[in-house]
Formats: sequence, structure tokens, C-alpha cells
Amino acid sequence: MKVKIEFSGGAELLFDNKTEHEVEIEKGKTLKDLIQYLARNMLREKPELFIQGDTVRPGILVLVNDTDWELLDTLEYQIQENDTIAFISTLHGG
Amino acid sequence: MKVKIEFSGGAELLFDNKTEHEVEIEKGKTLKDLIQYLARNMLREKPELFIQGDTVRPGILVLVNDTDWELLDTLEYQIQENDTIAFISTLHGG
Amino acid sequence: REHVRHRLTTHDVARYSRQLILPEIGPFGQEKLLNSAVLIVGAGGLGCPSALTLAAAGVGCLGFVDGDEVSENNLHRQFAHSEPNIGKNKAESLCEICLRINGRLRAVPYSRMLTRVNAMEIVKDWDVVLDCSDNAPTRYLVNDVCVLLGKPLISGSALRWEGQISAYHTPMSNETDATRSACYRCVFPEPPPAGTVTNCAESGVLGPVVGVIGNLQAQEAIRLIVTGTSKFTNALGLWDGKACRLRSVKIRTKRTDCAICSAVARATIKNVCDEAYDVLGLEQPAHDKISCDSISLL
Amino acid sequence: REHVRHRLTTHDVARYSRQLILPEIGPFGQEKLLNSAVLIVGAGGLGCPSALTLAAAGVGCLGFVDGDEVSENNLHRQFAHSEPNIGKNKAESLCEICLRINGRLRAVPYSRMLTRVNAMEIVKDWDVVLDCSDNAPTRYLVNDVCVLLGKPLISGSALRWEGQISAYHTPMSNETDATRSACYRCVFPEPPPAGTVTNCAESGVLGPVVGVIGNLQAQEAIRLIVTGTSKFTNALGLWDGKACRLRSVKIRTKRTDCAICSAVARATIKNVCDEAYDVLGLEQPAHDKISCDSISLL
Ligand SMILES: [Zn+2]
Ligand SMILES: [Zn+2]
Repeated sequence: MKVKIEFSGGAELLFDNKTEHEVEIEKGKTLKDLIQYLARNMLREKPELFIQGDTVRPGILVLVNDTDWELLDTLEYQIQENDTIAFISTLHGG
Repeated sequence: MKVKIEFSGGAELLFDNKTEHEVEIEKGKTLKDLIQYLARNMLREKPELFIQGDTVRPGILVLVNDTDWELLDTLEYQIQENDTIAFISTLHGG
Repeated sequence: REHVRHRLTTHDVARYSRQLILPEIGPFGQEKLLNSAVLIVGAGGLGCPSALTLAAAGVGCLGFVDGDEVSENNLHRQFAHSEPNIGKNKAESLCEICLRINGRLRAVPYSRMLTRVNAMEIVKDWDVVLDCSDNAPTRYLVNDVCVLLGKPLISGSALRWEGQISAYHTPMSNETDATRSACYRCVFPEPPPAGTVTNCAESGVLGPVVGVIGNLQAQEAIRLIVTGTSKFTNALGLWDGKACRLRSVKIRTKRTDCAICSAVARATIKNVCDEAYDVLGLEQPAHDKISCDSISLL
Repeated sequence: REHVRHRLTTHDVARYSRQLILPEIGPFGQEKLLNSAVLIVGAGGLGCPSALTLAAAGVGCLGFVDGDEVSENNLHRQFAHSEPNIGKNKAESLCEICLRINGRLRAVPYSRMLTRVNAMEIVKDWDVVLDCSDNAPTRYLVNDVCVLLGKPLISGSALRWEGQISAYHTPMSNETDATRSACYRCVFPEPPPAGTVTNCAESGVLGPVVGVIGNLQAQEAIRLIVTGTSKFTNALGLWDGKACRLRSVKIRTKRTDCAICSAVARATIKNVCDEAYDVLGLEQPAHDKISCDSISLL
């Protein structure tokens, strides 16, 4: 099934400098699976800039359809068809 | 069928100062019909602040689902279920 | 062009380093900014943030048109002006503050209202025009002059908690007219009836709303100068500060029967002083203080 | 309260007329603004527009914390500073310009970096805090001090073409702690690893982006003072200047195991100088110019 992936806040620089991607994943996969998939197949920079253990590194916010994954099941959230998953780096500049 | 009506830019002041309304209209009605319906049933201020002849007065922009009605059939556009129709007054201040 | 070395001085590179490091700007974009000339019509609520941002970004030449003086009740939102400048002409007040930011800026004050008589002469030498005015007649006049002179126009407006922004008659003047986008009159063919317009004493406007719209106008001017396009070409940005929501809506393209930018109109009207222009029935922008500061209730 | 007559002078009513005419502000809202005190941490890119807008709006007392001096490469975006003020402390430079806008403002410069040693003392007397800083350690320190002192925090940040804004630990300090919203640490429990942070010479930032975010911070400070709430409580605003898009996303509520705002933490940590606070392992905000100006690449 199709899932839309978005990167912003600088996270896109790790993924070919593209802010929007479409990926095809199997039904029943979780965000944990997706993060591993992205790290293995699409990440173009040093992995530690994106992942830490089995999750994203501190400072990257994960949103499912514009809602913080902490309001869902975080890593265990089961991805649904046509979900938009956004990975957003926190900015600190001013 | 249900249609969402939005007012902004000051047009909401003519309609009870409410920016969002839901109205129930019959299938097959056009924007021309809707404008007459709004003028007759919901308009709280002087009609010339909203209508001119059978259309809206100059300076009010009409959008159907975030698209200018001029890109559709303007007055003749047939309203669809769950459409969002927005009436936006142009601002001139600065 | 990209193979040619840029002509920025070491000093320019240092001063604008945090901006030209952006790949979308780069040294060639910075060079374009330094060589560009932007005219700001209206040195009030929208003109202040636009001017500060463009002066800071290194636009080479900035012009300001305003016949009004700084008054105390402007200061809640016109934050480039200041108490010591109360009574001073707004165009001159804005020049003064922009020159403090950037001494190498060429700042040109036009301390008068834009009228049919002076508009062509004032607008003709600029690359991009920002409509930061506060009344409908001026908005139509600015648009018409920009069309006749082939200038892209970035128009902003604000009232209460809301603001609107759009880019008209873009892209830049080195393109042919046929490729230009819709003008203000294509979108709003007829000025609003006088009775639907009131002055801002009755409606008010929140400072940060003009701040947001003015900054967006400056951003789009920068984008237009550097890339030749704007995100608000054939689109209208609707900012609702109360809801903190920005909607961008698709608006109509060029009108073939537009009273000013259509082929027919262009063949007839060459100057806003012409009699041919009279048919548009544009009322003169009002001269008295109240109407000059007037903004639409609706 | 609404039955009591407002205590604005005729002069106040005239000066702020275009703002207090807004029903959401009104004379009582203007009175609250005049009686309020806002602390701005960081007198740089975000601090400049926030400060000008709040000084203009009539906030009674504004404080500025910054240990850095105005340098020429700040001027492309820090448009309240100016060439004559190069070398001057930024907090003092900002006081000077805000006082020109509004002579009755009480402007307080803290010409030093916010550190564990001085933070509680500096923050304690203010009603609302704006985080306009430019580095992660300061952001965590500001948040922790705001939680310990019960201050609502409006946090803004910007990099390249993007900006972010959120309101933490709201509403206002007259409410009980239990009703406060999530703090910065609830949302970002762990600071980003040092290797993912770089300085802004490597990334850059566009002036209008900080202008938009700074104005939004000012708007939310006004809203918080007047109404007690913010549109960005438990929400994060994501501004993408390149696409001209503002998204507002729902973020998590208060974390029951938050290292600073949870009941357990509040029982243990009373002051950021305490040893108990050491466990959070906050690195001191860096003192040298490069890191002080550092912003995250990611
Ligand atoms: Zn036209
Ligand atoms: Zn917390």
C-alpha cells in the first residue's frame, strides 16, 4: 500500500534533499518497521543523524497525518493506507 | 445535502459574525441559488453590502473548495455535496 | 551566467553570508538583490516591515511613496517610525531608518501621494513594486500603472486580524507581456462601492498581522528578484491571525477582457493621464487625512 | 471586571485606538498590555521583530537578554539593529530602538548570556517569556526556568526557509500548575546529540522567515496577555517559507515523567542552580561567538 513520507526542518537533507516521497509498504507494518526501511533504503547520510537504536534520534518529531505520534502508539502504530508520515527536525536557530 | 459556508475578510460581519456555517440545500442548486438563499435567510445587514443584482457585490471573492469560482462556472456552478463555499471580502487596509 | 565569477566584494560576502549560503539565493542571487530597485507604495503598516526586511537583505535601491505624516496613532503597528519622527513625512522617516540599517542603500523618498499625474513618472524606473497602500483607489492606480509600465506587483493588505497577499502581472519585466499573470483588475474588475468602505478608526488592525503580511511581501519580492517567480502568482494568500491559519487559494488567470491588461486596452491606454483612461472612472485617491488612512470595513 | 470603567488615559485611547477598537482587545485588553511585562531571551533575528511589535502594541515593560554584540553579518535579518550600533550589546541596542517607538515603555537590558547562575533571578519578575534564542542549551534552560517559576513560554526558531513556533507551559501564572500545558521537555525530552548541531555559517536563514516567526511570537504573547491562551498550546506551527505554507500540528500533552514539569521533578528540583538539576546534564550554553550564534543543521 502507498504511504506518503515528508521530511522537513533539515531532515530532507538526509534523504536526497527531497521533501516528499511516496513509498510502497506491506500492510500491517508499524512505524518502527518504516524507520528501519527508510534508514536502510533511502537514507543518504550518516545513520546517526536519523536513527538512534530502533527509533529516530532526539530532536526529530514524527507526525502521522499532522498528529504527534506520541498521541498514537509511537513505534507500534500500524500504518494505514494513504497515511502521511512526517519527520521534522527541530530548529534551534533564531 | 450539506454544504459548508465560510465568510472572511469582514463578510462574516454581515452574517451574525460567524465565520463558518453549515447549510442544507437541495441537489442541483447553483451558486446563483445559494447567493439568493443566503441573502434571504441568513444576511443580517443591508443587502447591498453583500449582493448586487443576482451576484455578489464587487470586492467579494467566491471560492469553491479553495478555488476561485471564475475558474469554474461562476453563478452557474452546480453545488456538490460537502463543497466548501467561501465568500471573502477584499481588504484594502495596510 | 553560473560559470562567470560573481562580482560580490569580500565585504558583501561577509555581510550577507548567512543569506547567500542558502542555495536558493547564492552569490548570484545576492548580486541580483544588490542590483535591484524596489518601490514601496505606502510607508505605513505594511511598508514598515517590508522596507526593513528588504533594506536588511541588501536590495540596492528602495523607493517609498507616501504623502502622509507619522502620527502617534500609527505607532502601534508602523514600528519603523518612532516618536521623534511624529509629524515627519512617512517616506522620509522610512528612508532614515533604512539607511541606519544599510548605509550603502540608495533610498529615495517620494513625499507625496501617488496620483494619476505623477504615477507613471514615479513608477517607471523600478524593477518591482510593492503595494502597501491603505485605500482602494490607490490599489487600482498602482495596478494600472504597473501594467502600463510592465512592472510586477506584490500586493498586500490587512484589516483586523486578517491579511491578504498576491502577486500580479508577474514575472519580471524582461519577459514578454504575453506571459504575464493576471493583474489586480483581472481579479477584481470593479472597485467596491464607496458605501462598503470605511476608515480604520471603525475597524482597527493588529500590529503582528501587518508584520506577517509585510514580511511575506518582502519575501516574495526577494524570490521574484532572485528567481523571477512568486508563490502568489495566480494565487491569493489569506492570513487569518485569529485562527493562525494561512490558506493559499487558486485565483483566475488573465482576463481577456480586462479593462487594463487586455490586448484591446493596451492598444488604447498608454498612460494613466490619457483621456482614454478616464473611462475606467477611477476616483482620485482621497487627499484628506481620514480617507487617506481609510480601510475597507468589508 | 467588565463593569468597571477602564483606566486608560485619553492619550492611551488615542494612541492605541486602531488596536483597542478590535473587540478581542478592547480597552481592558489594552490595559492588560500596558500592565504586562514580557522578557525576550535573545535579541537577534527573532528578538528584533518580536520586540518592535510588542513595544509598538503598548506592552508596559520589555526585557532583553543577550550577551552578544551587534555584528555586520547579523544585519541581513536582525533589522532592529543598525550600522551605528555595530559593536554595541544587542540587548542595549534593542532597548534603544524600542524606546524610540514608545517612550513610556520600561525597557530593561540584561547584557549577558542566560546561564544556570543568573537565569532564575532574571526570569522571576516577568509575566511571559519569549524564547528567541539561537542554540539548544539555552532553549532547554529557558524552558526549565519557566517551569520552575510558572511562566508561560512562547518559543520560536528559524533556519533556512523554515520556522517553528509553539507555546509551552501555558496558560498564565495566575492559574494552577496542574492546568499548564506541555513544556518544551515534554515534547523534546532529550537534547539533540552534539554532532547533529552546526553553526549558521553552514546553514543560513532568510530574513523574512525570522520576521514572520517573530511577529507570530509577538501576536501570541499579545493573545496570551489579553485572553490567557495561545493558538499554539499543545500545537506546533511549522512555517515553510519556500512553499509559503503554515501547518499547525497537534503535539503531545504534558508528560507525566517529564524531567522538569512532572510532579516528581517539581518536588526535587527547585532551582536550576541546585545539584538536583545536574542530573539533567544540561551543558552550559556556549560562550564563544561561533557557538553562541550556532544553529542546528538538522
Ligand atoms: Zn488585468
Ligand atoms: Zn514537561
